[in-house]
Amino acid sequence: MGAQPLVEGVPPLGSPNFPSTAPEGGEVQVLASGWRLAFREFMDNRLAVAGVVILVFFVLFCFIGPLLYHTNQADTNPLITDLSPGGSHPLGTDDNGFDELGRIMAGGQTALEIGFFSAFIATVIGTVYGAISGLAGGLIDGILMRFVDVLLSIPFLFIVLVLATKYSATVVEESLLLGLFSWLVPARLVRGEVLTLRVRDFVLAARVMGGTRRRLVFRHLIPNALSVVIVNVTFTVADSILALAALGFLGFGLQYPAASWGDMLGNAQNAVANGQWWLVYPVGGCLVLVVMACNLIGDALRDAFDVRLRRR
Amino acid sequence: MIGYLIRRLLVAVIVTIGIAAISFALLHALSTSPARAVLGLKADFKQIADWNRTHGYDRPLIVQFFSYLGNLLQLNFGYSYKEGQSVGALFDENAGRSAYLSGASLLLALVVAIPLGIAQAVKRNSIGDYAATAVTFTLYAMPSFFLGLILIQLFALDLHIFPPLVSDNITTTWGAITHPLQLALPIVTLAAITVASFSRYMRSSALDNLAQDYIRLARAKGLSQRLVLTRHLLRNSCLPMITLVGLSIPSLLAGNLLVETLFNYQGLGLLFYNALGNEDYPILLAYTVLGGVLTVIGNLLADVALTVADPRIRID
Amino acid sequence: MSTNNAAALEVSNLTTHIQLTSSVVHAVGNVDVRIEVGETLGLVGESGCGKSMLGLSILGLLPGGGRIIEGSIQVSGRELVGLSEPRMREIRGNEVAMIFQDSHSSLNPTKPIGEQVAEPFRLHRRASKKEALDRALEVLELVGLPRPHERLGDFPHQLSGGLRQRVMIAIALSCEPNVLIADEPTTALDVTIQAQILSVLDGLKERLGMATMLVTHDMGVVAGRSDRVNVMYAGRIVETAPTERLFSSMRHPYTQALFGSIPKLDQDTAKALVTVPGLPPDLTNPPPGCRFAPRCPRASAKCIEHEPPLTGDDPTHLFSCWHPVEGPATRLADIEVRHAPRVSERAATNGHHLLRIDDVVREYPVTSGAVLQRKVASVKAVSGVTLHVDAGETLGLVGESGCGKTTLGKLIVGVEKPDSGGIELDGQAVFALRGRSLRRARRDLQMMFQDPYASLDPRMRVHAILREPLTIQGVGTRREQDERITRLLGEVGLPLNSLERYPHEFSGGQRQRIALARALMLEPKVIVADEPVSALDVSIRSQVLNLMKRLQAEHAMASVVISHDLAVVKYLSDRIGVMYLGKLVELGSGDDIYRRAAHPYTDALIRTIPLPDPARERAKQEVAIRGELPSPVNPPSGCRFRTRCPRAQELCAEREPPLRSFGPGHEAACHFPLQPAAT
Amino acid sequence: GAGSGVAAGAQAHAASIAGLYGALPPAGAPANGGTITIGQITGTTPTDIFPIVPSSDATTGTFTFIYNMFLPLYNGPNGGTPEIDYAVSLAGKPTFSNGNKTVTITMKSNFRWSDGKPVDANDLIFDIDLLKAAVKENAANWSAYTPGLVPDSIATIKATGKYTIVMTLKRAYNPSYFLNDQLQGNLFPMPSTDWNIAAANGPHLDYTNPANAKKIYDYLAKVGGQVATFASTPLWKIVDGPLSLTSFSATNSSFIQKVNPSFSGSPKPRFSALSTETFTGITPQMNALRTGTLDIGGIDFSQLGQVPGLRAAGYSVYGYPDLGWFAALYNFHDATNHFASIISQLYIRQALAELENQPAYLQGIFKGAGVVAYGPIPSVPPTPFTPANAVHTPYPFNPAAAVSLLKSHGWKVVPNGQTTCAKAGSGAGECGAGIPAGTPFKFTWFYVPPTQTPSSSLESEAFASEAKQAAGINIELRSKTFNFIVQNYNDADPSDAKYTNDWGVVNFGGFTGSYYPTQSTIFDTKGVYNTGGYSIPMADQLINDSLFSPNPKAVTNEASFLTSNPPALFLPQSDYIFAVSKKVGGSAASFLALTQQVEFPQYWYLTK
Ligand SMILES: Nc1ncnc2c1ncn2[C@@H]1O[C@H](COP(=O)(O)OP(=O)(O)OP(=O)(O)O)[C@@H](O)[C@H]1O
Ligand SMILES: Nc1ncnc2c1ncn2[C@@H]1O[C@H](COP(=O)(O)OP(=O)(O)OP(=O)(O)O)[C@@H](O)[C@H]1O
Ligand SMILES: [Mg+2]
Ligand SMILES: [Mg+2]
Repeated sequence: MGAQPLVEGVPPLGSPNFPSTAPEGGEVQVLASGWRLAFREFMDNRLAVAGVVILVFFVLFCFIGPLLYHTNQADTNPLITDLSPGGSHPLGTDDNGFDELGRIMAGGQTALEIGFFSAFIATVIGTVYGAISGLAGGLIDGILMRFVDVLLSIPFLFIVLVLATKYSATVVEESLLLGLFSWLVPARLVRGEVLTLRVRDFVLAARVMGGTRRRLVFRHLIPNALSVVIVNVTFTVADSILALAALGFLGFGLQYPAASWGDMLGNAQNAVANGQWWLVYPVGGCLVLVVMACNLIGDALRDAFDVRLRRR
Repeated sequence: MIGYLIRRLLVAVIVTIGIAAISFALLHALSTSPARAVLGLKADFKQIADWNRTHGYDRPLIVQFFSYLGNLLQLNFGYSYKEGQSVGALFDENAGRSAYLSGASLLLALVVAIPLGIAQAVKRNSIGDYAATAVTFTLYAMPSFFLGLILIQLFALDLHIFPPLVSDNITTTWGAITHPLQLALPIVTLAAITVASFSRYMRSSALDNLAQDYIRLARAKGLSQRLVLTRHLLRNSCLPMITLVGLSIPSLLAGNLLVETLFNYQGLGLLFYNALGNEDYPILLAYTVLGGVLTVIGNLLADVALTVADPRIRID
Repeated sequence: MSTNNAAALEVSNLTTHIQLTSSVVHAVGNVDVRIEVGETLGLVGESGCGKSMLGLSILGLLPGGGRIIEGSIQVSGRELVGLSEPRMREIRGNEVAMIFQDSHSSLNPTKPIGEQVAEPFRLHRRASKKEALDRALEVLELVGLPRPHERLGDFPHQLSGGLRQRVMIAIALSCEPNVLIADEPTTALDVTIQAQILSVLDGLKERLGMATMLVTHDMGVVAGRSDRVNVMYAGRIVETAPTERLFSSMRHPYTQALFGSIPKLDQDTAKALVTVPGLPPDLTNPPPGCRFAPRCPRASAKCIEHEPPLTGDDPTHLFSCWHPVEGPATRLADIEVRHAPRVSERAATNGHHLLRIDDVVREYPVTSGAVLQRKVASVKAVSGVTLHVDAGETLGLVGESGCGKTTLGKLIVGVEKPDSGGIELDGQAVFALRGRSLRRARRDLQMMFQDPYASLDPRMRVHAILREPLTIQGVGTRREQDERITRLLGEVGLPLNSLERYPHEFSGGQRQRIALARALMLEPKVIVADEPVSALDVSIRSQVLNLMKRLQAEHAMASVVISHDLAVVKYLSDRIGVMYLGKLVELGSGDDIYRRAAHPYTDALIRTIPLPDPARERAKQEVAIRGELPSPVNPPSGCRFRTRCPRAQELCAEREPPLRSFGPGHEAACHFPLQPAAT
Repeated sequence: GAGSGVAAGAQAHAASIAGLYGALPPAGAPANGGTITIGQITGTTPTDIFPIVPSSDATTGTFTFIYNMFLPLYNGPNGGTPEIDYAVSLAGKPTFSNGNKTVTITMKSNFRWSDGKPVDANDLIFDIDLLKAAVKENAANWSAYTPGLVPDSIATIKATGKYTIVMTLKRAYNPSYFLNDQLQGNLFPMPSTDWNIAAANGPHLDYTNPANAKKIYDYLAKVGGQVATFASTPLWKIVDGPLSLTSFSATNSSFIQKVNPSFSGSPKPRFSALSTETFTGITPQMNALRTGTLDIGGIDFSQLGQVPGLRAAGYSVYGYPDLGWFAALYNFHDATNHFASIISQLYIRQALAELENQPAYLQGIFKGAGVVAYGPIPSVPPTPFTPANAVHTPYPFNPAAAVSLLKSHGWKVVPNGQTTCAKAGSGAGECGAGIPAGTPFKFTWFYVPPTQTPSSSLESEAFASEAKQAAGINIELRSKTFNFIVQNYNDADPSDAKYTNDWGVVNFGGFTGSYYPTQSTIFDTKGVYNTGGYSIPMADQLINDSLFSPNPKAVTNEASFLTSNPPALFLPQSDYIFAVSKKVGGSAASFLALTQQVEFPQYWYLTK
């Protein structure tokens, strides 16, 4: 490259007449890859790490726990109802005679399943809907978004509650119910993201090269909108588990023999008053911890993705 | 401004009709008529069919919807046979107390969350910030009824500081206002959850603004920290809160539902809850629509307020 | 330096660190600065070298984790280091004031400007609201805000960038400080506005007699405005000298490189620019010896081990270097062209034009409405531009921000559709094409974007980024594609291991190299480079400019270079078009434009560009151009420039001037040109 | 029967009443004046004040509310015993003559309306005339109405004296049935000279003219349903009961009834007002009790854990079952998996009953607050009609017996798996008619959501667990509200193509009947409540006898048959549990009557 000796006799570095292994553009700093950088940023956030630890713990606790700690969670036993903690029931038994510790594991399974499944449904619908709306633009976008406005204006809990009076018996039903009413936020997010990404230079660059619409969507827009979606998934999981708890409390939870943490809290009022703390605080604590963990993770992920895109 | 308002109102009306349509369709799918509620268990299907015919419940769905819409326009929300009152009258009786509960808790939440969020942003990454973050995240993760339950157990049943429930003598809004002790726990319960989310937003909004040069400029002018925060940071960081408050109406209504049930507080939420158990569809439908309308109005007001509060938002 | 009476500002041996979670940024190291009363000190240096931190240290406004480690700061003899916060507050805004770089975020968006200007006065002078507002009016008038009475109640967003910067200055001045720290006060502004702001600052200094520290990365800005210049590099002052002296006989190689890397208007375009290889050091872990040593062509083992002290024979001219240079670089290299003939040899291709742009118009609708988007007005981005580009030729486009350069560029490569008018490539109308043939045609038209960070997909590795054009166009087998990728990567000077990396792992210059490689991948006939170096630091900028110049020649392609910087355009181009508010106002060779400008706008543009030449800068008398760019939604009738034109007459408002010839290939659109039109 | 000798005895032997949970409140020393507070739960609050209560308003709350102000012709119960207490009734025991077709009722002459007018024969005739007008208009206008019965069954009614009424019936009825079911509880003499108007301040009309009766009824029913004007309508101030309404909150239905100073019954109430406060659920009510702000309140069995705390806070807690039944009804029409054919087999219902561990339910779910019940009449409270098998079940809990019963009828029993029919056919040792080989023994079971009735879900779940574990019977539990069941299976025309009838069992709670426990309308083939379609000619015959034969044991025979050929899986009869503050005293019988869902506030007082 062009810099000639500035002073006779001392060749400039990197010039063709000064053989050097370094290319003229300079070496590339060996930084971490994109995801890894986000990962590192994420791991720097201690609260987030705590969130992951909590979540992993509960996944193990709920799904592996029952393999180690066997309890009968299918058959009620009226003869051992409402036992206080001790002996073979470390957390006592509930009003059905189920071992409470085992119940917390079983209830956690369904709570997590429903949380993730409904978040998955919401995310898939929301992403597709938002992407279509953002890409189509104009009148279609206007109509699609007004529809989202309408649904978003109907208080979520009301409509879910009303429907739950009929459909809330199984894990699948409940997930569908929650999922079908939580896709609005991701739809808006994705649309917004697509709208901004659409005019970003790298998308223009792909158009300049003659890239097809499909390519723009699948190679550029969706991968770049993904971080927004992923962050939203964690929040949706948390919200779904909370909504599940509200449904359970109001008496529209899952059907025996399935139970979720929300349903277990349905009778919390009485249990607390009766002094049966073991039926309330352990499961309530688990629920709060898992929801909190999801929120912490989501928060940290958002920061981490932000950083990665910001860092230059 | 007038033109803008008219346009926004027009959109709001369209959205409202959409809300009514969707709610109507959903609820109609669950229950086609209140005949059973009126006629009792002994009635047979023939009597039910007769009743439906005489009361127009056998008409095509779309016709029923438009007559419903027509009634809505005359502020006729239908009649609850279970409660023996018109839904409008029920709303009349309960709306004030619910509004007070929501309003007071919202106000309390704002009064706590705004300074808290700013303090957290200013003292970012301090022990206090971490502690507040931990508390807000915990509260945010807590179902409101669970929090209420803990508060009742602790402050009412164990410590006897507050009554565990709102006395049913409080039948007027004024009564609710004049008995702050009675409503302390429900208001705090609702507010605590709201504080959790508001203060997170407030914190990040304040952080964004703190990073702006105008804050540095304010310091460079020689303003003290207090003046920088009150004169410059406060208003700018609060702007997003306006939208947030507008958007929080659905969750406030949901919170009301849970808290009213928990604390024996007669209000719209409780009305809705009882209607759920009774499958009193006119009330369910009307409240869902009302909730939607309130949300629309809330968002509209928030937008208008924002245009007033934020000079950058210009209206042609 | 042994004056008895205290200097307005005296900083000695100041070291400032910023503590991060796991590392420490050595932002400012052992810095000495002295500004006499009434003096202007220029502080130049590249981005990240600690200029702002120095200013903030003086005000005691360091960011979180920032701390003054040692040293002293005296304002009019009063020590500031260690002063209590309440005492410090009395200094800020009162004795020492600061103007920040970004006028957009530096004003409180929700407070009327009058109040903001009045605030320091109320605070420090305990003035009543009324008095303070009167004072605000006074200073706003002083900084040349037009009709300040009417504007007191305006909010910042209602003002243009230039006016906002004036407000910022007014705020700084309201208490008549002894010391003014102007941190890049004009960086975000157009040259025309920059000239206005700088002259406001100049005037004020004279009137108020304050000491000014003018921080900038632009050597041209300090040349005419400062008495002394300090050059900063990686947290150190590496050279300090009176302005003339520095420009004529700098001693530090860094100063020399900085000076040599700026393209100048009178530059020999056949010569390469001076470059500084590599990147400035990471200040969390600065090199132990001379901080410039890793990039210095003269570095010896001593430089790497021992830090040179800031000394010099002449007490007014100090530098820190073991192997000082003597004045500017004298022998500049030629542009190296490896395979292809030189640009100038091919410039005279006869026959048809490669690219023809015929009276294109592009207007962006301004819509309103939530569902039905009604068009309420339109932004006249490009209004009837006619141009042509010949094979192998480089056409430059200059103009102020918002004049439609980017839009025109996008029209050329076909990502925007013209509302009317046509674009022909090789005689084929681009927008008549559909589907496959359109895709095929795109191969010949490529673009490089302004922001190197935004133009590369952050989720793709460089390999995928470079391969994408080939995949889309279905060019070559995988092997051939890989071959071409490696070859071009070499040509743009990037190591092979870049292929596996993501864009964010590169520096700005490197990213622009990737973007260039990508644009070249399809061997286009025309490449449009939109502000290819605006976002880059000076030393990196010259690397990219040299590279572009070389590759243009090597690949024998035509290019359109867009920039707001006339010097950059002139350096790269054979012909230059000057745009104003969507119109092409003048077109001609570099010399036509620079030496024989016919349009008053071109002339003004040339005269506002700050030159790194103290003598010529000082000689400039008045601001060459008044006012600001009108709104492109409602452009002025007739000649669009007339509102700011010193020569404007009634005719200009009535009739739009046509392009007239002023010599071979030289055209301008003006009723009252600076030279007679050729007949 | 609080005032009678029985009540005094009950008090003395409160602790020894069979089936009583806890201990009744002590009598205490009466003081004068003061307000007694009592709780009610939202959703069961009064919605009507006019004694002819339409179906849509027929809740316990409405009746309690009305009973306190308007005395029924025949009032009850007698302490915990479900029978008429003539001491608190407006008439003495009626006489039946003319082959049980003529009924002569003699009203007491000492009762007065609060405006001083006597409560006389015309007031009862007024009631009957309005009833006729009401049911003629719409059967749903009177919740107690069953077509063909009162008032349709009354051919003529005549006042033969100021206080004597003679009714002739269209056919002969079982006197016990007519008295305890048709007359008791449903007939309210009403102020015939004050209420015989068809508009506010309108003219007094001759109600014996059916057209006028209709006008009067329409007006009174309309005004009576308007919650907001309960306390302000002058009509309702004319009462003959111990209390009259002073305020009623349209908002939360809390109300205050003050003592009627001219109450002509005895004893005269000593306190001055009864305040009924509304709670949104059992927990707030319990919290009010625990913090001492409520004097009397109901308790759910799920709250029994708090009883010690309540006792410590100065409450007496007691419970007693009422005369009714809880059961999971079988659906004899559900064709899914041939359930209709399966459940028609008596041995199947016997096996199911043997899988139900009632003692365990009582202990684990009801914590002892309930009694066993194997048929439509529970073991407690005692009635003159209780059959022997109400106390000693023919099918006691015995899973092994149930399994061998199934096996002996050709079922392949797979405990914890799926039992299937192995031998089809209707002969001995075969599953039964209409059950093909391989038919799995499985069915759906609806129950009321736990928020509405917690015991319903716990019992259902316990039974399903036992059935699966012991006998491989698979029960798919579904929580559905009662409304859902009604709307989905009763609202539609069974002949409609879209009609479905696919539930196997529904456990929605139970029925509380009259003091004459016939299951007419419930288990007779044509009964309006016979949701499951139980149809056995023998049962129909016995039910018919209960109504029309003069045999005083008819209803006992009916109950005995329904116990041994069960139309449903009968579940334990849970107690109605109350907490009464030590601040409130009264007769033991009046507190026992609370468990039968009737208030006798005149017996209560605040203690010194
Ligand atoms: N808030 C901060 N926290 C940590 N490090 C910072 C912070 N601000 C600046 N730095 C670091 O301090 C060093 C000096 O920054 P400074 O802003 O003074 O540079 P500058 O010369 O003003 O650059 P520019 O021309 O980009 O404004 C840089 O390495 C920068 O990364
Ligand atoms: N997509 C768009 N929608 C609406 N207006 C636009 C759009 N793109 C550009 N404009 C407007 O068109 C005018 C010309 O814009 P353009 O980007 O071409 O200017 P430019 O000369 O490149 O400016 P700069 O130097 O700031 O990049 C500007 O006023 C701009 O605001
Ligand atoms: Mg800076
Ligand atoms: Mg541009």
